[in-house]
Parts: sequence; C-alpha cells; structure tokens
Amino acid sequence: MSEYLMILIGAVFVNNIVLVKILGLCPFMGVSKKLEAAIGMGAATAFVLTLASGASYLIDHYLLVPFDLPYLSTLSFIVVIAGIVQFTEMYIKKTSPVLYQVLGIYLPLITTNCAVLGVPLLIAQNQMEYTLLKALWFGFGSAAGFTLVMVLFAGIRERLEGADVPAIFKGSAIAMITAGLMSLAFMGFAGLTK
Amino acid sequence: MSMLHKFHGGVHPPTHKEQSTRTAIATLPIPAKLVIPFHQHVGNIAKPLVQVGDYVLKGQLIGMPEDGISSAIHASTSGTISEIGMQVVAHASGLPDLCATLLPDGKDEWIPKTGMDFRSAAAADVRQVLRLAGVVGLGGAVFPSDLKLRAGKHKVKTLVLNGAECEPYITCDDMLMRERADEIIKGAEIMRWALEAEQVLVGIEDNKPQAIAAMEQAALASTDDIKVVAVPTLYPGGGAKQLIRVLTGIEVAAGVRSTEKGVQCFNVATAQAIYRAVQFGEPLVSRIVTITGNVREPQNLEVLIGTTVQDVVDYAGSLPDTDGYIMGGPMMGLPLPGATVSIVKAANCIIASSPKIFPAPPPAMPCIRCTRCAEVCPAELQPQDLYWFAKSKEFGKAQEFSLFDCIECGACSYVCPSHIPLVQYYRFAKSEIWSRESEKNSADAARDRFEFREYRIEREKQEKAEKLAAKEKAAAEAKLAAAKLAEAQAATSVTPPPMTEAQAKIQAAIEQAKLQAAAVKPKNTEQLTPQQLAEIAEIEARRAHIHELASTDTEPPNGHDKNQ
Amino acid sequence: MTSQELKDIFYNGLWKQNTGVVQLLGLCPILAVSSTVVNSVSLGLATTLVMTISSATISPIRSAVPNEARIPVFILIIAVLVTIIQFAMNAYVHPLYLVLGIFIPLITTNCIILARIEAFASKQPPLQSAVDGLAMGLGLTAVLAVLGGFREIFGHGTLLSGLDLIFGASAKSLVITVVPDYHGFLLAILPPGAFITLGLLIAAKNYMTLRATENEKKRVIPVTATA
Amino acid sequence: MSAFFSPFISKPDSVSAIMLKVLLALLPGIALYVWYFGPAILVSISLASITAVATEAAMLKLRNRPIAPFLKDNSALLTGWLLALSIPPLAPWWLVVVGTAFSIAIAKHLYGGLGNNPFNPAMIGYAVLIVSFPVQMTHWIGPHGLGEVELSFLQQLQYIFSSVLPEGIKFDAVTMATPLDTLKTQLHLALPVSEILTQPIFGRLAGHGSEMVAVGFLIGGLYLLATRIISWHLPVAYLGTLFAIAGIFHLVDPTHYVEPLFHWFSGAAMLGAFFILTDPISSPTTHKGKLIFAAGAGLITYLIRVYGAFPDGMAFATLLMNICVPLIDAYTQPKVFGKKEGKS
Amino acid sequence: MLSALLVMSGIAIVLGAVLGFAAIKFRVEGNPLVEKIDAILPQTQCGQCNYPGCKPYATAIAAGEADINRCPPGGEEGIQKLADLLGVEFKPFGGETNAPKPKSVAFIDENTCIGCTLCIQACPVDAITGAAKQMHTIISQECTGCELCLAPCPVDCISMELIEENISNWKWKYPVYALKVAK
Amino acid sequence: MRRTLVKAAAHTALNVLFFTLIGTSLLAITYLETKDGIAKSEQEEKLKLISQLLPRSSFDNDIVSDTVKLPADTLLGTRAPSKAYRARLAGQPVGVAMEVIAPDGYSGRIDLLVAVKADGSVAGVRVVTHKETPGLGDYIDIAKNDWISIFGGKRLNDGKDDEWQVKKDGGQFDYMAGATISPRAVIKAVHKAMQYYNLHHDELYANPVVAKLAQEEKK
Ligand SMILES: Cc1cc2nc3c(=O)[nH]c(=O)nc-3n(C[C@@H](O)[C@@H](O)[C@H](O)COP(=O)(O)O)c2cc1C
Ligand SMILES: Cc1cc2nc3c(=O)[nH]c(=O)nc-3n(C[C@H](O)[C@H](O)[C@H](O)COP(=O)(O)O)c2cc1C
Ligand SMILES: Cc1cc2nc3c(=O)[nH]c(=O)nc-3n(C[C@H](O)[C@H](O)[C@H](O)COP(=O)(O)O)c2cc1C
Ligand SMILES: Cc1cc2nc3c(=O)[nH]c(=O)nc-3n(C[C@H](O)[C@H](O)[C@H](O)CO)c2cc1C
Ligand code: SF4
Ligand code: SF4
Ligand code: SF4
Ligand code: SF4
Ligand code: FES
Repeated sequence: MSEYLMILIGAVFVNNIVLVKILGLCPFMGVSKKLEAAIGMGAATAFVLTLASGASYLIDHYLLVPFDLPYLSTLSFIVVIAGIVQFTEMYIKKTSPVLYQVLGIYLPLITTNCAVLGVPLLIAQNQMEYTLLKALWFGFGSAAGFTLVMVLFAGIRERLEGADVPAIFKGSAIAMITAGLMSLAFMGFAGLTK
Repeated sequence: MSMLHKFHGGVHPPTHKEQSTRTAIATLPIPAKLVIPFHQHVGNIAKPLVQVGDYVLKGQLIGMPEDGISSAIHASTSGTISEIGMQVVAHASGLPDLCATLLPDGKDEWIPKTGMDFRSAAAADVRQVLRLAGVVGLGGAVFPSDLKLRAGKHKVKTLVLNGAECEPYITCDDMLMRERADEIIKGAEIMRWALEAEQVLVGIEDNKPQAIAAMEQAALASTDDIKVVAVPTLYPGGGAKQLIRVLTGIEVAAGVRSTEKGVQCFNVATAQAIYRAVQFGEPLVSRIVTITGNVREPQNLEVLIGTTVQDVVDYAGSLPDTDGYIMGGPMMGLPLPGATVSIVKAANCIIASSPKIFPAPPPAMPCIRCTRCAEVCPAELQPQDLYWFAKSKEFGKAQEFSLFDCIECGACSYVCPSHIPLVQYYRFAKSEIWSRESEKNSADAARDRFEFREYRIEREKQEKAEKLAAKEKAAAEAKLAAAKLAEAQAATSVTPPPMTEAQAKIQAAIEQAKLQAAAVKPKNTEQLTPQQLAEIAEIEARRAHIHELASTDTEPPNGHDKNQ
Repeated sequence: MTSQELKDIFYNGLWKQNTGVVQLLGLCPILAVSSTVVNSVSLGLATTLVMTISSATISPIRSAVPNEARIPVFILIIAVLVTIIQFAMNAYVHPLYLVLGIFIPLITTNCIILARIEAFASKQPPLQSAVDGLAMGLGLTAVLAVLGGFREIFGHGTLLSGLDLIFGASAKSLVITVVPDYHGFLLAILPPGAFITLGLLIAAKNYMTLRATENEKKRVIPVTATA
Repeated sequence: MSAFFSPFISKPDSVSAIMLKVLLALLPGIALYVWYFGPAILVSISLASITAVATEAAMLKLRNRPIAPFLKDNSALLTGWLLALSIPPLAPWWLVVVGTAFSIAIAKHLYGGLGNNPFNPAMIGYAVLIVSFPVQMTHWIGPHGLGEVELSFLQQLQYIFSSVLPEGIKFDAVTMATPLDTLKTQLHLALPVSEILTQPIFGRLAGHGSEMVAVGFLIGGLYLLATRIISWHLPVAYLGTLFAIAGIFHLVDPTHYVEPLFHWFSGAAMLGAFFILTDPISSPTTHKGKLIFAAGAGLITYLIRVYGAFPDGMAFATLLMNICVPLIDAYTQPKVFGKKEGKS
Repeated sequence: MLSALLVMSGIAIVLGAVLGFAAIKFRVEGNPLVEKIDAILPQTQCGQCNYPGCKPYATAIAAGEADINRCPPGGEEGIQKLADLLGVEFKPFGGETNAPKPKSVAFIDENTCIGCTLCIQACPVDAITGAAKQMHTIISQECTGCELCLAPCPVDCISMELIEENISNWKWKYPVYALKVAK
Repeated sequence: MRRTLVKAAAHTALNVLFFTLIGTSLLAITYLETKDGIAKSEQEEKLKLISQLLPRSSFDNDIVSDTVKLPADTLLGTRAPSKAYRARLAGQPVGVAMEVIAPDGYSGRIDLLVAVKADGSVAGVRVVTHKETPGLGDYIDIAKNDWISIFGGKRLNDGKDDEWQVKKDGGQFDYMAGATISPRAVIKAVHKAMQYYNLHHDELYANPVVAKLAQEEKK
C-alpha cells in the first residue's frame, strides 16, 4: 500500500513529469493560456498517458522481451500511442461532441507530447520493478502530475493577463520564467520519496 | 421591534452634517432664469409640449411622459419659454441634453390645482396622478414613483421609508423630517394604501435624534402601523438594499426587485412629494437642496427645479477658493461640469469643493491585494479582483466576479491604501460591457436581416424563374402556331422593360440632382416624417408577409423571426 | 528552387519562426539537455538530421497515406529514423549517448518535427521540405547552443566541457574556463535555470524584433513624407 | 476639482505606511537576534537593503516607471529584510546580493513590480540561494556561548567581505548546523528525540537562542494582527496545521517525532506565519482561501522538515502554495450580497 | 529480423484495422467552428475582408484559408477574440487590409435622392426604405456602416456620418492611471 | 455497411502494414549492423570504469565477461541481484569489482563499484550514479573531487569497526564540513561490502567464465 502511495507522490510531486523531468513541455506551454483549455488538455493527456503506459507495458512484456526485441521499443510504443490518440479523437468526436468541443483541437497534439512516450520508456527501463498494475499506476501518477501543474500554471497565466509585465516579457517569456519558478518551488519536494 | 440586522462592511467617513443643520429650511427666491431639462428621471425622455415663446404657469405640464418608464416635466414657475435646445446638464459626461429655458415673470402663478381623496379613488388613478405630477424618487435613483407603487405579482408586506441619509454633508432629508414629518407620514399612508402593505418602517440613522423624535411624534398621529427605527450610522446604510437588510433581515440580490421579497423602499422626500401631489395636486416643481462645503452659510434651501447651481451657491455665499461643485455627497456624488447646470430632481445636495475640503488624492499605486476594500464592500464583492479585471479590460471575468452587483457606493475607494479610483474602473467596465452588449445585439439583428435578405433574394429569384418557366411554357405551346413571334416574346420577358425605363429616367434626373446636392445641407434622418414612418411600416409589413410565407413553405433562415 | 526561396526558408527557420523562441515547440530537449554546449549541439544536430530526412521522405509519400492513418504512419517513419540514429550514437559516441539518455528516443516526439511535417512537408516538394527541415533543425540547434552556453557559463564557469565525450579524453584540453575560481551558480544547470534562461532568451529575441520594427518605422516615415 | 470622480474623500493611509509598520514589527525579532547571535545579521540586513533599493530603482528605470513613489513604498526594503533574515548571518556578501537582486529583479519586476508578482520575492531569493549554494546557506553562527570559537564583529565583517578567517580558525569551528538541521541529521543516525534534545544547542522549546528570536517575531506578528495589517486567518491556520500534524506524529511515536512546539519555535515558522505567508500580494484574498493556503503551507512545511531534503520547509511551502493562489482565489469566491444559499 | 517484422506487422495490422474501422464508424459531418467564428464577426457585412459577407469569411477562416486579421469593423479586439478562439497568435492589421475606421452610419440627402432604388439593392441588411421613384431614407439603428450603398448611388447623395457622442451612448472613460513616466 | 467497414479497415491496415514493414526492416538491418559496435562500446565503457580501480596491466582476462552474479544481500545493500567483475592474472585471482548500493545517501541511493584486491585491501571505489546535492554532497563523485580515493589500501581490521566512520564520529575518514551524510553512507556501504567480500571470498572467485557464456549472461 505505502509503496503505491510512494509511487504516486513520486510521480506527481517529487519527479513531476513536467517541472522536474522536463517532458511534455510543448502542450504545457502551448495550451495553458486559458484555464478551461488546460483542464481539457490535462484530462485528455492523462487519459492517453495512462492507457499508453498499460499498452506499452503489455507490448514490452509480452512481445518485445520474449522475442528479444528491446530495440523496437520506441517504434512500437509510438505507433501504439499514435493509434490510441487517433482512435480516442475519432471516438470522442462521434460520441460526445461536447467533450470534443473541449478537447478536440488538443487531441492530435498528444501524439507529439514527449511525456506520453517518455513515461512508457521510463517504465520499460525499470522493467524489473514494475508489474502491470504498478506501470498503470505510475502512468496515472505522471499523468496526474502533468494535469496538476498544467492547471495550476494556467491559473497563474490567467492572472498574469492583468499584470503590468514589461512588454518584451509579455506572453511566452514570462510564462517560461513562471514555469522556472514553479520548477524551483517543486524542488522543495526533493527527498520526499527516497 | 425585532432585532436590527447587519450588513457586511461599511465605513465611517466623517459626516460634516452639523454645518448645514444650523438654520431652518429657507426658500430660494425665484431666480432670473430657469433651465429645465426634459430628462430628469431614469427611462425615456419626456416629449416637449411647449414651444419657444409660450407662456406657462407654475406647475404646467411642459414634458409629456413617453411610453414605458418615463415621467412628466413641469414649469417650475410662471413665465415665458425663451429657448428649447441642447444645454449642458448635470450629467457625468458633461454633454448637453434637451432643456427648456424659462424666464419667470415673478408672479409664481399656479395652474389650477385639484387635490383628491385617495381613499375613495382607484389605486390606478392615484398612480396616473403621480405620473403626470412628475414624482420620481428623490433619494437618488429618480425612478418614476408611480411604477414603484404598482403592487405587482408579489404581495408587498413591508414599506420601508428611507430616512437614513448616510452620505456625509447631506442633510436635506434630516431637515425635511424635522420640519415636515407629518407630510411625510401622510405620504407614507398613501403609499401603504397603494401597495396594500401591512407595515411601514422608517429607517433613520441614529445620528439624527431630532429627526427621529419628530418622525415618531408624527407617526403616533397615524392610524397605520408605522414604526420609526433608529439604525446605526454606517455608510452606506441608506442604500435601499442595505436598509432593507438592516430593518427586515431580507437580502435583495442585484437584479432582483425588492417587491419580489415583499418589501418596497422609498425616500422620505419622495413620500412628502407624493403627499403633496395627491392631496393638493401639486406637481414636483421644487425640492430641498443642501448647499454646503466651501460656502459662507451652509444650509438647506427649497429650490425650484431648473434653478442654476450658481444661483444656489450665490445665495449661500460663495467663497473664492472654490474649485468645483459636487452634486450629491462626497462618496457617490457627481462632479458638475460647471455652475451653469441646473438643479434637477435628483439634486439633493450641492457641495462647493475646495482643495482644503477635498485635497487631491496622492497618485494611485498598484493594488497590493490588502483586501481592505473587500472588508468594507456592502455588496460582499471582491473589489480587488474586479479592479484587476477591469484594469486589464477582461470584462467577461469582471462580470463573472459579479461586477453588476456593485452599487458604486465608493466604500472600497475610500479605504484603499493605494488610493486607486476603484469605482471609476467599475463604471468604465460597466459602460463598456453595456455598449458591447448593445453592439452584439445589433450585430445579431444585422445577421438576421442579412440572412433574411439572402433568403428573400433567393426566393425572388426562384419566383422569377418560375414565372419565366411558366411563360416559356406558354410560349412553347404557342410555338406551334407562330414560332418566330413566340421567340421574340420569350426574349422580352427576360429583360423586363420597366428596368430599362427606370434607368433612362435616372440618367435624366442626374443633372438636376447634382445641382441640388451642392445646394442642400443634409438633415437628420433620425427625425422621420410621419409619411416616412408609414412607409417604413409598410415595408415592415411586407417583410412580415414574406416571413410568414417563409416559415410555412421552407425552412426559415436562422432566427429571422426575432426580427419582428 | 530559387535562392530567394532558400533564403526565406532559412530566415524563417533560424529567426522568424524559430522553434525554440517563437514557436515554442521542441521544448523538452531544449530545456532538458542544454546544460552544456556540447550536449546541446549534439542533440540539436541529431534532431536536425532526423528533421531533414523525415521531411524529405514524407513529402513524396504524403498522398499515399489515408487520412486516418496519417499521424501513425508519419510518426512511424520518424521513429524509425530516430532509432537508427540512436543505434549509431550508441555504437560510435557511446559516452555522449549515455549523457543524452532518454532524450534520444524522445526526438521521436519532438513536437517540432511533426509540426513541420504537417505544416510544410505535407504541402511542398521534397527538396524544399528537406531544406525546411534543415533550417528548422539548425534554428533549434542554435537556440540549444546559445542556451547551453549561457547555462554552462553561469552554472560552471566553463564552456565546451564534455567535449571529451565525443572526441575522447584528449579533447579535455579544449575546455574553456571562462570564469576561474567560480562558485558555480547551480540554479542555471538545474531545471528552473533552464526555464528562466530560455525565458530571458525569448525576451531578448522580442527586444531585438521590437527594435527592428521601430527602426523600420523610423526608416519608413521619411520615405512616405517625401513621396 | 481635486479628484475627478467620486468618492472625493479617502481614508488617510498608504502603502508605504503599511510596509513601514511591517518593518517595525520585525524589530523585536531582529533585536533578539542580535542579542543572542551577535550583530552580524545587521550587516546582511544592510547589504540586502542597499541591494534591494538599488535593484528596485534600476528596474523601475529600465521599465520606464516613476522611481520616487515606488522607492518610497518600502516594499523592496521589506523583501530585502525578510531575505536577509533567512540567510545565515555569516554568509559571504555576494550571497546576499545575488539573492536580493534575483528577488527584486526576476521575481518582482519581470512580473510588473509591486502588486503583480505571483510568487513571494523573498522566498524566491531564498530558494534560489539554497539550491545554488547549499554549503553557504547551511552554515549558521551559533548563539553566544555555544560555538567552539566566537569571532569578534570585525573578524565577522572581514569574513563576510573577503572570506578570510583569522589564522588557525576553521570555518567549521565558527559555524554550526541549525537546530532543525541537527535534529534531522541525528535522527538519521537513529538517535531518539529525547537524547538529541539534551544537547546544548537546544533550549527550552527549540533551539537555544533561536527560540527567543521566534518569540520576537511572534510579538511583532501580534502587533501586525492588532493593527489589522494582517488578518488572523493565515497565521492561525498555518500554526494550527503545523501543530496538529506535528502533534499527531509526536503522539504516535515520540522517539522519532519532536513535539509540536518545537516546530513552532524553530526555523522560519514564526517569521513565516506572520511575515511571509501574509505577503498580501502573493497570498489569496478570500478568507476561506487564506485558510486553505496557510493550512497547505503548514502541511508542506512539516513534510519537508521531516521527510524532505531541506532542513526547513517554510520557503518551499510558501512558493508551492503561491502556485495555487489563483485557483484558490477563483474557487473560494464568497457568495455576494443577496445570493447566499439558505437565505431568502 | 523475422520476429521483429512479425511483431511489428501484428501491431500494424491491428492498429490499421481499428483506425480504418473507426474512420468510417465515427465519421461526423459539418463544422461547428463556423458558427462560433461568425458569432465573433461584427456582422457589418461590408465585404472589406474580400468575402461577400461575414459568414463566408467565417467559413474561410474555419477552413484555414483566410487570416484572422481581415475584418476592419471588428477591430483589434475582434482579432484578439478570434485568436483566442482558434488558439493562434494575435496578428495586427496590415498588408492589404484596411485599418478599422470609427463607427459611422450612412446618411441620404433626401433632397438630392432621385429614388433609383440602387442603394436598396446594395444594402446587405435592408436598412434603406423607400419605394421606386420616391426618395429614400436610412433607418440609422439598422445601418451597420458598411458603405456598400455609397458606390451605387448615381447622384452621390449618400454620405457617411460619424456617430457622435451624446448622453445616451456616452461611456465612462478609463481612469487616468499614470504608471509610466510622463514624457 | 458491414462490407465497407471491413474494406476500409483492411485498406488502412494494409497501408499501415506497408510502412511498418519497410520501417521495421530498415530498423532491423541497422540494428544488426550496429549491434556489435554497440556491444563493444558498452564493454569498453565498463572496462574504462573498472580499470580506474584495477589497473589494466594487473590482469589479463576478459574482465567484462568474467562476472559472477551476486544475489541480493543486505551487506551489498542490494534488493536485486547485482554483478561482480573478476580480475585474474594468468588464471590467478587479482581482485574483484562488486556492484554495491549505499541505500542511505542524502537524497536516495548511491550506486557504487567497490574493487577489492585479492589480499583483502580496497583497490578503489567509484560512485556510478548518485542523486546527492550538487555542490554539497556530490564530492563523493570522482568527477567533482577525489575524496573517494581515500579508500585505497584500506582493510577490514577485525575488532576495529569504529574506524570505518567519518572523523566527526570518531572514525578515520575525512569528510567535507556541511555534508556528512553522503560520505557516511558511502563509508558504511564500502565497509559492508568488505565484510561481504570476506564472507564470500571463495564464491566470488569460483567458476571462471569463458567469454561465450558471458554473452549469454548479458541478456
Ligand atoms: C526561508 C527561511 C529559511 C530558514 N531556514 C532555516 C533553517 O534551515 N534552519 C533553521 O534552523 N532556521 C532557519 N531559518 C530561520 C532563521 O532565519 C532564523 O530565524 C533563526 O533564528 C536562525 O537561528 P539559527 O542561527 O539557530 O539557525 C530560516 C528562515 C527563513 C526565513
Ligand atoms: C450607496 C447608496 C447609498 C444611498 N443612500 C441613500 C440615503 O442615504 N438615503 C436615501 O433616501 N436613499 C439612498 N440611496 C438610494 C436608495 O438606494 C434608494 O434608491 C432610495 O431609497 C429609493 O427611494 P426613492 O425611489 O424614493 O428615491 C442610496 C443608494 C446607494 C446605492
Ligand atoms: C539543500 C541541502 C542539501 C543538502 N545535501 C546534502 C548532501 O547531498 N549530502 C550531505 O551529506 N549533506 C547534505 N546536506 C547537509 C545536511 O543537511 C546536513 O546538514 C549535513 O550533512 C550535516 O553535516 P555536518 O554534520 O557536517 O554539519 C544538505 C543540506 C541542505 C540544506
Ligand atoms: C504583511 C506583509 C508581508 C509581506 N511579506 C513579504 C514577504 O514575505 N516577502 C516579500 O518579498 N515581501 C513581502 N512583503 C512586501 C511586499 O508585499 C512585497 O515586496 C511584494 O510582494 C512586492 O510586489 C510583505 C508586505 C506586507 C504588508
Ligand atoms: S484596498 Fe486597494 S490596495 Fe487593498 S486590495 Fe483593495 S484595491 Fe487593492
Ligand atoms: S463601490 Fe462597489 S465594489 Fe466598491 S464597496 Fe461599493 S459595492 Fe463594493
Ligand atoms: S470585413 Fe465586413 S463582411 Fe467581412 S467579416 Fe468584417 S464586417 Fe463582415
Ligand atoms: S445603409 Fe448603406 S452603409 Fe448602412 S448598412 Fe445599408 S448599405 Fe450599409
Ligand atoms: S518537445 Fe514538445 S512536448 Fe516535448
């Protein structure tokens, strides 16, 4: 039980995928101007990331390892991820136009979100330590960490709309610096899971 | 009496009321000139009934209430109308509005007045009398009182009389209550009767003991259930919603009418005006105005509507270092564009300002989010957030944070350590939002009309094509008999001769028209002649007809029927 | 392809539409591996290679791929290229391979690659696409190099450290110590430093653009006045 | 007319007066600091003040803003003082300068200066320093009578400005770990709390000397509460949460977890509760939001102190909660007049 | 090598099949974006965007064929709103697009008007009344200020008039808030 | 409907398949081409590390292949099996390099390579990976400081265990002020590894592995 808690705390806070591991930054910077959009993107990514962790764990465990093909990991993972994303997009578009309105434009971007490939690769690197459940849990934790910082970041950026930021820093420059200071704050979590 | 309730926040600015309560209410002599605006109430401007040169009697109707929310305007004394035109009025914009200038003849001769016994009349008749008497709220909102006296769907249980007068400097209600308490109480009886309310509560801030005593005395004489209640002195305790909250515990949200919660609120001066209008048939031609601040003798004056501020100030004795005039109190008042503007029904107080009384505020600093403003906001808003959004023109956000619940009381600006003109930002944001709203509405209307037009053109084309087809069919039938002739017929039907005829006429008219164009100045198309109006109506009717057709036979374009 | 076209593409990639400071794509490697110049440039060049080849490859086959399979197929091609480069680096510059670690396979999901393919290569002929990929990649490498330079100087007081990872131990002598006896401002090398430095870099680019447009205006006004 | 719009009157108060009162409120703590640890801290405070004001002026100039009114608002001074109080007094001069300049230039002015910064500038400065220069940031002077060697004020000055110690004295001998640090290190060595606390560095409640400094900040904090410059929500929620969590852990296992009062009076808890979390600009504005903010900070402080990598968690807790402020504010908006549920 | 091919083929076939299946099964028509864009456009219907009206321009934007900075009546604010909606960068007016003009309405000099009806046909929003051979007048509340009626008039009797500030359309101004050093 | 569905699915599938096959083939070919190179690089990397501890001249076997699996053991700090590399000169044991973990570093575990000479003295210690604070605890890394070389030649003296401590705690080892936790962890781990060496001396050198087998092991 406490092991799962540690995995979660580790993935969400201590080794936050965005602020500490520096993965998935493009959507983090790109889709955080509006809170609503950030929540949508976060949710969509969380969904795909969790699913991708599970799927690539299965591929790794039941195909690549038995057939001695670890060198195919990147290739097979990314293809599966792209497939999941594409499928999710089409499915949501059809079944829930409302949700699609919210997530629609972000879904294709998820394929090129480093975090979505990075987490399965990290899981594959630590193959020995993970069971399917733990892999899913780690994937979910990373996704939750992604969503969390994305939403918090969007909150700050919305507030910054009204701030008297110097002209040359308006927009992405100050956003980048804010992300840096957030990352600095997240260093405070260092050591919480040993 | 049940316990008093509290409202959130509030401030205690120094009151400065003692200055102007030292003498009894005096009457300002009839001035040499009155400038009477036709728009002194909320709602539609009154329609002028007089023309330049007309002689009018005191109390004569000179502005007729329009339909809907509107009120009447009267001559404040007898004399001659010397001008009707645009003049600068007491408005924040400093822009001119339609006014009648009246040169008094000094006789101050009333039109024949007929009072009525309201108890034997119908409530609707009493309201009509008030409407034509031009009685509007004198507490600041200048809303037509007859409309506020309509009982409506909800039963009004409590009538609240607002004698709080919470703004610093202002004492006109205080003095009125001291001197004419019985008239106020009688007015309250009329209002209670019209609204069929059960009880009347008069709320007076406890810094006016004399007024409370006088009102209690007068209330004793009434057969109605009228209670005078001393409420704590706390700005803005006189705001209708705050007073209702204090007296009854009921909170009336923004955008909700208090009658829906069974309460109606009137200013005490309004009550007195209602009494005089009903009992004596006297329209609202004067009011009590506090003149205070940087004047020699601060006091209260009974002033004819239309008197210029200069006349009032001169009477009280103007002082040299005066640098401006405020209409209303220092918290919510309006800086006047000059002393030439006239006293209107809303003018409860004129403060002559000087740098000593109202020193220039230090330059505004950024908001430090200290939340003092939130602590004093009677509407329980977060003024610092509203400011943040208004400042950066994020109007949607401002609205989300309940911008329109702000009553512009100014308490937040008063306490702000950064001296930010907060209320000003809210006013700015509100008026931007309103104008956007109306732009959006006209854009929507334009879209409807555009789409409808497309539809109409499409339809006309179709009809033409059908006709053409019919003709061609006929032609084809005739072809057997005379083929060549039929062809010619078909050809002419493609280009209808009237068009070519019209074009020819146009050519002919051009020369003459161009000559005219050079000579004539354009005039305002807004003021349409009856003939043009009829024409528009006719066109509209035609459109309506096509609309009907449209909605029956084909799928109508989006929302076009909103147009009608 | 005209030389003007060529110039435009390069101007676009290196400056106007620079992925790192304007488009804000491909940020993960930019921020994660830019702690030294050597790391930066190596990953930048690897990415450039992938971009150039993938743009050139995808441009001609674009029409053969059904829409719903577009992204999976494109990304597959990219992944193959990346993995090939990964093998090559692993075999020939192993120490560098170890340092760049997971960021080599992650070139696959480097947003800028797919973005350029979608935005440019899928609409242009192979040659132009390849050049565009090259230009964009070089733009990325440039940002990486500058960022790496600043972070290395601030963080360690050196430049070009880690050169030995590529050229063997003898290259250690090439390392430049910019500030001797430096305390090391660690923040610059840590993730927060990466974000903040890139933020400052973006601001610098904004400043230069602003200056350029202001100068432009100054230059234009007299012209119109005489005309 | 003196003002263009109503209201035409305002309460006589100003930002600079508020900030000045906060500076005054720091004085009891600083006085006790000097009493127990010597005057070196005054050097850092002066250094930080000068740097803060100079950076503020330079940034205002660069941003093309009026300099005088903003320099007079005292906020930069306050940032400088608070940062100086979080840095070991014997830290080299450049540490104070770098930290303060970073606070003011990056954490404050890049966001638009006073009133616009989402993060607490002083704590950003502290965080930057502790991750960049952990060695210098963890060597504190001990209170009088505890250290192996005590430097004279002149020697301290010399050390601060030139990093030169008198012949034969090692840096180790003049500094020591703070109480929190000592506790953590020794718990790591599996010593029981009761034994650790018998060492001379600990006093009645927490660290010898430093506990009294905390009392000084508490007194200043009470003054701020009394003058209504800060509201009770933040300190009460912060100290309350810290006390509650520490209490629970202590009750469950007193050999590994010190009692809650130790947490109150060590490290930056008191300073933070009354002076740092309360920074109006980077904390929430709603009452409920303040409670959530401070409770979260209390929890994080405790976790970092007990499980984390840093001896004290105050600064990071503040920054981490700063990140949440816009959302906390947005989701704790009080119901406005007339729109409360349950009331008609 | 063979195992690699087999494994990847397996993955590819499953994936391809699922996607192909989904593409047909979940196909949707129409583009709700156009409506959203159209709601932002000012509906002046002036054609300055080089499209015959606002809706066609909206359709073009949705299809990615037109830039967002081509509608002068919408002003910079309109561009900003479009940028927000579409998640793209703000783009100032420039190039061949006219800068926005202050709001005005058309005005027919009724003494000159010869009743040719040409302006009626030009007005996209039916804001002109009048029958053939009679003088025409403009319903100013309905006029969007598109200027399309100016060109067709053979006697040049239509002119544009600025909408002047009066008490009913007056707005509170942004408070003067001097943060910048006065130059 | 069914028909078109199946057809569409098949079409897409074939398309994807086509590109996959090409891609995978390319990849597989490259893999086969570079496989040996990669293996060689990896081996060299290992060898470089080990030879810092056991001079290359002191052994003549293929040390990277001559390994023995160490089961998880508290003395090694390991929870999963690790490896030991054995150096022999003319078939005679020269020394062994063990993969050891110090679990209680300041910020987590520190992976070490501890080399012991056949005579029971420390040949050398290297930190392979660690997460200690940069600038503070990272002096245990040879890249930052040569503190780690203080272990050279140290032996396990029976009965004098408390010498295996930092000076501050009464031991013989130097440390840097302000960061004692990291060296404590390293010293403790090396100390335990030495104990392990003494206990398992014979097993460590048993069964010399021929190069081929080592290849097997690698998987
Ligand atoms: C952000 C911040 C961090 C601090 N960190 C520590 C710390 O790590 N340990 C500690 O005991 N005191 C810390 N302090 C508190 C000291 O600044 C000071 O209040 C305390 O009295 C110093 O006493 P000492 O010399 O015994 O450490 C910190 C203060 C602040 C504001
Ligand atoms: C902040 C504020 C303060 C007010 N103060 C008073 C007041 O002191 N006395 C008063 O009669 N009306 C005051 N009003 C106006 C009342 O809200 C309300 O409009 C009035 O009492 C209604 O009566 P009337 O229609 O007779 O004017 C105030 C309004 C606001 C928004
Ligand atoms: C941010 C931070 C990071 C630290 N990192 C380490 C570290 O990596 N290794 C270490 O031994 N001590 C580290 N310490 C220091 C320990 O907290 C502790 O003070 C020190 O090990 C005790 O050493 P001393 O007994 O020489 O005072 C760190 C301290 C801080 C504040
Ligand atoms: C009660 C109070 C607490 C403050 N605390 C801090 C603080 O912790 N850190 C800081 O940099 N400034 C603090 N300030 C000063 C000021 O708010 C700060 O410089 C702004 O964040 C700069 O925009 C404080 C001010 C007040 C009134
Ligand atoms: S009182 Fe002024 S400074 Fe304080 S929060 Fe309100 S607006 Fe900001
Ligand atoms: S002016 Fe508006 S925001 Fe300010 S205190 Fe009054 S109601 Fe609240
Ligand atoms: S330019 Fe004219 S027609 Fe085009 S969108 Fe704007 S208002 Fe509509
Ligand atoms: S009247 Fe003229 S300017 Fe006005 S909407 Fe019609 S065509 Fe356009
Ligand atoms: S490079 Fe774009 S998300 Fe990582």
